[in-house]
Amino acid sequence: MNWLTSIHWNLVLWLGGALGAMAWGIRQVRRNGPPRLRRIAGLEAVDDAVGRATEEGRPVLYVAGTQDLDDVQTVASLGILGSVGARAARYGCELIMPTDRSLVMAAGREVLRESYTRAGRPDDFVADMVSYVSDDQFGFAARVDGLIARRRPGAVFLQGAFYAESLLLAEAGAQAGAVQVAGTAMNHQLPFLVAACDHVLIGEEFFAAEAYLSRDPDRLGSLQGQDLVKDAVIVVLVVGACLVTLADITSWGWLANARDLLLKVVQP
Amino acid sequence: MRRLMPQIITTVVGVLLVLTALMARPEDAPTGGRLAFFDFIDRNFSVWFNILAVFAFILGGASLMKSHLIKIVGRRSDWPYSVVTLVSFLVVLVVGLAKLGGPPGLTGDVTHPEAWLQTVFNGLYDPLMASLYSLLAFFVASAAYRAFRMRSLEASILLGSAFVVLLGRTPLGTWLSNLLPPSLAFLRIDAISMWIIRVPNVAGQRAVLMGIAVGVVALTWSVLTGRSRSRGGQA
Amino acid sequence: MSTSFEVWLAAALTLMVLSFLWRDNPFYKFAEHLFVGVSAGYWMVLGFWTTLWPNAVVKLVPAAARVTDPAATLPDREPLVLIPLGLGCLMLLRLWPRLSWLSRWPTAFAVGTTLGYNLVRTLRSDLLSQIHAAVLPGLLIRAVDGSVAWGATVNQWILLAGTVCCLVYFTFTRGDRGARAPLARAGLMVLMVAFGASFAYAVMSRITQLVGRLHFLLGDWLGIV
Amino acid sequence: MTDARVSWVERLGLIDRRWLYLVLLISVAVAVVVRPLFPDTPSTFVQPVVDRIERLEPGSPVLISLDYSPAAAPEIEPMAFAMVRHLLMRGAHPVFISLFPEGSAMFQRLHAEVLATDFGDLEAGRHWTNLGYKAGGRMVINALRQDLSAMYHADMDGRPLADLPGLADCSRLGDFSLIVALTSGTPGLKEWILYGGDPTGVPVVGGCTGIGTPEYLAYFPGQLRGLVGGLKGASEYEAALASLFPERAFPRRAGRVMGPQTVAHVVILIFLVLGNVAYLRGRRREGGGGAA
Repeated sequence: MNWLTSIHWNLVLWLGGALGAMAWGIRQVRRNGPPRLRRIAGLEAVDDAVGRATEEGRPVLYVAGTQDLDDVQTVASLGILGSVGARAARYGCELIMPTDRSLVMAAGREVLRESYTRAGRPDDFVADMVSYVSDDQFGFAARVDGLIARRRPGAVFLQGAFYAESLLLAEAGAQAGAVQVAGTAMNHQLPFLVAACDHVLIGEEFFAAEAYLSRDPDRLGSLQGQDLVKDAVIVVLVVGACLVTLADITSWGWLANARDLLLKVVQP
Repeated sequence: MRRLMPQIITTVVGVLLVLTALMARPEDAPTGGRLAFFDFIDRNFSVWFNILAVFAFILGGASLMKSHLIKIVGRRSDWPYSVVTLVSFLVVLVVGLAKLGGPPGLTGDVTHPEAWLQTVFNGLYDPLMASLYSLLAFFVASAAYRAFRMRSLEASILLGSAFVVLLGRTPLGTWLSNLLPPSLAFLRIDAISMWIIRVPNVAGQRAVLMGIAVGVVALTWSVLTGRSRSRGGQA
Repeated sequence: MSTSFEVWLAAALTLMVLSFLWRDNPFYKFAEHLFVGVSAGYWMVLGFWTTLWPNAVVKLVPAAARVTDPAATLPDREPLVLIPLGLGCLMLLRLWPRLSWLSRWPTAFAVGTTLGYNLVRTLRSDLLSQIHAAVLPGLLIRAVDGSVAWGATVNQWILLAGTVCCLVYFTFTRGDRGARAPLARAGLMVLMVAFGASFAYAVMSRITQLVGRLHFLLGDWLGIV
Repeated sequence: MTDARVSWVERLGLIDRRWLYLVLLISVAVAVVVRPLFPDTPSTFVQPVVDRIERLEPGSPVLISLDYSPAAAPEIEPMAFAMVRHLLMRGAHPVFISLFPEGSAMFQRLHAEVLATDFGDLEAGRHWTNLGYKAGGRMVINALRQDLSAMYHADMDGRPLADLPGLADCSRLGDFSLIVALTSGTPGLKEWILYGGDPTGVPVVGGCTGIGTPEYLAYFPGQLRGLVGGLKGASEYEAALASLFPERAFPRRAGRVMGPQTVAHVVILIFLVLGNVAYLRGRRREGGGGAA
């Protein structure tokens, strides 16, 4: 049958392997509880930053990116907002959250109401903590900059999808002397944020942070499965490079065969 | 029904296309028999998607009108600017859909050099977009001065690498490097900047790409199996 | 100095946008809102005439081809385009809250198509190809005289080691003790060097855009250059 | 004495950002007016593009995707113009399409400055073809891979594909000799690699903004055969073209911009250094350089 020969077998192998690894990870977490997680410095900084702002009697400012709710990064950011809000509530620290989309404003209020309730301080929650500023990109940034200059927050969180406005926001925070914790998966903005902020959740760390905080077993399990795939990639890279090199400088036939087999497995 | 049907559509379409990509070899001569079905899917789904993409533009325009109309009617703050958005949107729409200017009637290309839409492009769209982006050069300059700090080892490495590449990719870097004696040629700033781009940069970018690829597999699986909305394990 | 209306209009708008550098002001806001309206209209018009008309309307009603080109040969009718057209109409229902649930169907189709095409392509091009590109002979021989090119060889291994370290940095569920910690740390440093390069290239792009605008103002408009 | 200097440094740190804007603006404007021209040579990533186009057989169809918007035009247009000039000088047949709505307008500029000016004797449809913009991004590439006529029925002047002599042997993506993706974002070069080059085996070369360059280099040289990155890349390409065809004396747009570009780089580097000097001094004074 010609259709059997026309299957990309190595792709099937990788795809099946990856899916299997994730299924295994999820089962593992459901059975044995969460895995040992690597500490993410940017995530641990959340606590310190809120604590420092409280000590100095300055507010905490949170920006959940500048995209709407249909962006995964905004959704991930709201997860992080929940834990920042819970800490602010526990310490009795004021939290300000300007938004540039009305939907994000509504969602932000819901998240904070829940965190304040869970922290046992439902009365401290005021809907006005979350405000709608403006839809336009630089207009939003300019007005948030004004807010930062006036209120001088002790901690600034820039978590979510940012475009060019990230620079304006981070600069204002740096000028105000705030501890800045950023997190984004926007590759183009990451370098600027790393240079201008104290801590940054880089790309995948940003998404993993949500799994860390939500403790959702499926998320953590999927994370564990993905790590297994990455380990496999590392092994293939190291073994592969050694194999290719050895096959090149020796004349052993079996080495050359092994190399050819490996290259076939990773043939794109 | 409201929840199930979209999930079924996503899953069926997604799984069929994954199978198609795994099985069909479209670069070979057109296949017959069992593979004809996959060829059909491969060919048509992307064309259909492209038609849907235009509806997304239409929807975007309509939601834009809706949200700005609400602002105008409710006399929200800055509502006069919403009038600007609304009017400019409608004017461009009429100019473009009626193909005003250029070849007679509805014939010819809408971007014909004499069509009014091209004037809209040259006089409005192009300068506005280019100017909005040129603001960023200023923002970078001021952030370079006031925010980009060597506050940690990581930030210092980043700024150091940026410094070398920024200098090395200009004639100034080449000129400075030419001052070095030949025995110190490995210190040439243009050579170092090239090395940064070719070695550590590629290593980093490659790892990021691989990581994202693994993430895509996880995301696709969770969406296609309908787990993406589940909380706490049970769908 | 230019005598073209288009150029004067463009120059005025450029100055309005640049006035933001002084502070947020009505001129800037006017320009930004104008841009939102113009770009939405522009994209919609082009989408209509370049994609919707030839690929949907003409395929459904072949005679429509004559509207844009009186001499066109009429193509065959393809009733199957009713499927995407129907889905497209459902998409527009999002504007009516009571029926907006139906707009999930076309979204579901779009999500399924994107993910379905994306999965295998990404696996191939971003995972397998990248592995393939990374697994290269670790001893490079010069073609000319058969000697070992030590510089290129060392770079090859640094590249591989850097990639591995970054991958270790991006694993989360293995704890942070043992041999992984220093590797992850090294990976973070490699990432920082890479980000430095991205940073520099992004700055370059921004500056080119600024130079382009100044070129327009000083050259096309004022005629100084 | 020390105190006076510290306060001077401190004052530097508090300077209003508008002064910084002004410094940048004036220095770049002066350089734009003076316009120095620097010599340039193709780098490791640009040379393969030049070589590949040099090796093309006359008449080879080359797909050129104009996926950029006015914001990126200052970077992409110089390289686009140089590459199209090179292709036409070598007798290749460029076929223009676009995945960006603005692509059609970008083609008009390319037509005005290159096709109509330098190659007025060449004929649309025979020596080059413009197919125009289609919505759908990567799915357009996917459709073209199957069949050009799935998305395009005629060129932008309304001639049916079958009547175009230049496209006689070209019915799908795999029939092209080369894909040239000129990119300022998504969809763009990455999509052309993933959906165009990888599945069909047609070599892909690219031109992109500075921002995209570091990321796309991960695909070089396997999946991406050459990359003209940012203004510097464009300037290198123009220099290569000038040495290949000295008799034509094509304009060097990017080369001319490298002067103002260099000035701006230096201004930003100075800002970076000054800002950090002020920061490090302030920190040393605060707590002996301890953790901050």
